[in-house]
Amino acid sequence: MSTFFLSIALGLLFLMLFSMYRALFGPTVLDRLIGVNAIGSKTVILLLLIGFLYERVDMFVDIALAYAFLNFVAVLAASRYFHKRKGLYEESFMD
Amino acid sequence: MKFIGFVIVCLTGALLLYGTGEFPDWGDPASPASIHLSNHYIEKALEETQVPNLVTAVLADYRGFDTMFETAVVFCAGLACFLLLRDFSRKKERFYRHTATGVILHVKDSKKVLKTGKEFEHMDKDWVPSDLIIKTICRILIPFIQIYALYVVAHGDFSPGGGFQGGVIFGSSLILLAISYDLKTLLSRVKEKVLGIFAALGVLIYVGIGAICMPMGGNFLDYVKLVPLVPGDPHHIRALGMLGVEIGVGIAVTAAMAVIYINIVSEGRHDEGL
Amino acid sequence: MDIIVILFLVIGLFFFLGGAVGIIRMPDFYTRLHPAGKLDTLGIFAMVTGLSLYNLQHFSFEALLLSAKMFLIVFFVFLSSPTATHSIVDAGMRAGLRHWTKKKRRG
Amino acid sequence: MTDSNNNVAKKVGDTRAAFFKSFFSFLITFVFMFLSWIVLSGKFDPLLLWLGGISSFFVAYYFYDLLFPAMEPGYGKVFFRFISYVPWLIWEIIKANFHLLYLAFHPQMKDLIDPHIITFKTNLKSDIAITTLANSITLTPGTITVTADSDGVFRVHAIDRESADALPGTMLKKVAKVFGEKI
Repeated sequence: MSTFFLSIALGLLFLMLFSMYRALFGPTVLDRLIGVNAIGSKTVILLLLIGFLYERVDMFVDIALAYAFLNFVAVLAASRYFHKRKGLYEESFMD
Repeated sequence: MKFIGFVIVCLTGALLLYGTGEFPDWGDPASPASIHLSNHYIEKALEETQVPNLVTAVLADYRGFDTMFETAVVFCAGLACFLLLRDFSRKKERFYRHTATGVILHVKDSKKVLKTGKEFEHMDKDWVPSDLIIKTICRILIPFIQIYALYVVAHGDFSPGGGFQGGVIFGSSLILLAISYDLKTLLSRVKEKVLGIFAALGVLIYVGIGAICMPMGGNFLDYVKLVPLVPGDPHHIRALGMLGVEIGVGIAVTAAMAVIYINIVSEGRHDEGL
Repeated sequence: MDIIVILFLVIGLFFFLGGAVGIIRMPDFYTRLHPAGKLDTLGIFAMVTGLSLYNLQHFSFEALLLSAKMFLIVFFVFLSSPTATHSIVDAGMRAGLRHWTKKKRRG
Repeated sequence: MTDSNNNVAKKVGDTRAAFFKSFFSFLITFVFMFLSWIVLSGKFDPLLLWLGGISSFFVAYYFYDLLFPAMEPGYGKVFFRFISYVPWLIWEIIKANFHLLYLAFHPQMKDLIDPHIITFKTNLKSDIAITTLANSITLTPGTITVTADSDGVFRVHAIDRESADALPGTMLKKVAKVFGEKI
């Protein structure tokens, strides 16, 4: 079973690359924010899987929960920042 | 002046980099730390301290001084932010908002002051009303985040948490309150003065627990000497001492986080903030 | 039991894959949020369900509490994820980003 | 810190009824906090239980008006109706997710989607009902709430016609029923 968990974790890591593309090359700032948020939600699961691999789930659940909190606060703070400061710019869409 | 600062920073960095050359390689099995210290910690920590989490045992007991000064550093960071950024000067132009109608008044004369309260309230130039959904959801979530933060502080010896982590989460719950409503709501709940007092109080708890050990006949932070003061099983005295220390760290970190956030986000003016 | 767990995990991974592909392929910022916010939420739900079932295999009271703790993550994500999505959309709207429409592409 | 509590008490009129109202919301917050402490902790050590009690008291004392700002009589009923609403919502989410998956993997995806913004007005009054509806709309794939203000006006970004047609419809009826409001 642990091999299976490992392969699922590797799959998640692979999927993070997709979001990483958005986070790095996203045309607008908010696209980057989406990418970061998506990476965060995958990391929560990744932490749980690592916990099962090391057989210390009780510890890793705490870390995952804290990570979810901090991810939420970070996204909210970043978008609130753009509510106030008009630091966004309009760009042509990628068709 | 800027140039001199740049040179000093570069020189210090170069000195530190030069110093790292003398360190043993990372994970070197022949280094003194791996031969004597680690083995002792790993083998003896549980029976000596009765704490299941090795990291906490090392952090709050064997290396208690280190953690104490880390807490002091966090406190100093909060203090520095306050001293550098806090702006007590009166603003030349002020904006007021009529609560019932939403009409905005722009007062240019710095001497005229409107009474704020039920009818008028202070506001920023770039005021953004707080969003209903974010407000409601954060209102529901904040108590749960806080109980989780306190849980992390209290379970420092079982779970990966501890004072620093719990303090950061509690501080972020206060920050969430400031984000979802506005900074004034946070400041009306938690006064700036209270935050300052709490930041100092946290460090005081840590140092105080260390200092009480000395009149009891031990060294600084020698938890074993606290046995006559604390009821309960004397074997767990080290765990209890660590718990007290963790609570102190948690209080200091929470208050320092909030102070840093408040001062940075409003540039020291304590207005609407982010 | 293992089969159910594997099924849940694979379904969750599939949702995550859909979200990742959607983030890459969708034409503009608003449409990208659709797969990012929702498919990830359901992916977390499916995966945590699977993992907590796996955790319950050696049944005891502590394992039950641990699974409940895992579901706290789901509870939190179900509250927070739509809020985060909404707040990002709101930021985009206030910044005046126009949304992609079919007409615009034709003209 | 205590100032805010005093302010709240003064605002309501400082009568006995207001005191009981805030006391009840304090008590309920305390119970909720203690339950979540037990779930989080999972240990029944007396010391840890005492710490949990103290922590719950602390949170409930200073932040009791966050979780339940106004204590109304029908909260218990609302809670149970809300619990019965959740499985329906999850089922809707799962159904709609497959639609979104189909869209994401479809080769000619840009011909299928047709993003547009719809506006509709509801008669929901309370903040929590509006928030529930808005978050349910956002959780259901294909639609994202853009703004929802306290008058009950919703602006929703929908990814295609099919998901837009379903709104407000059944979901509004269910939410209104949960919180006992008229549609």
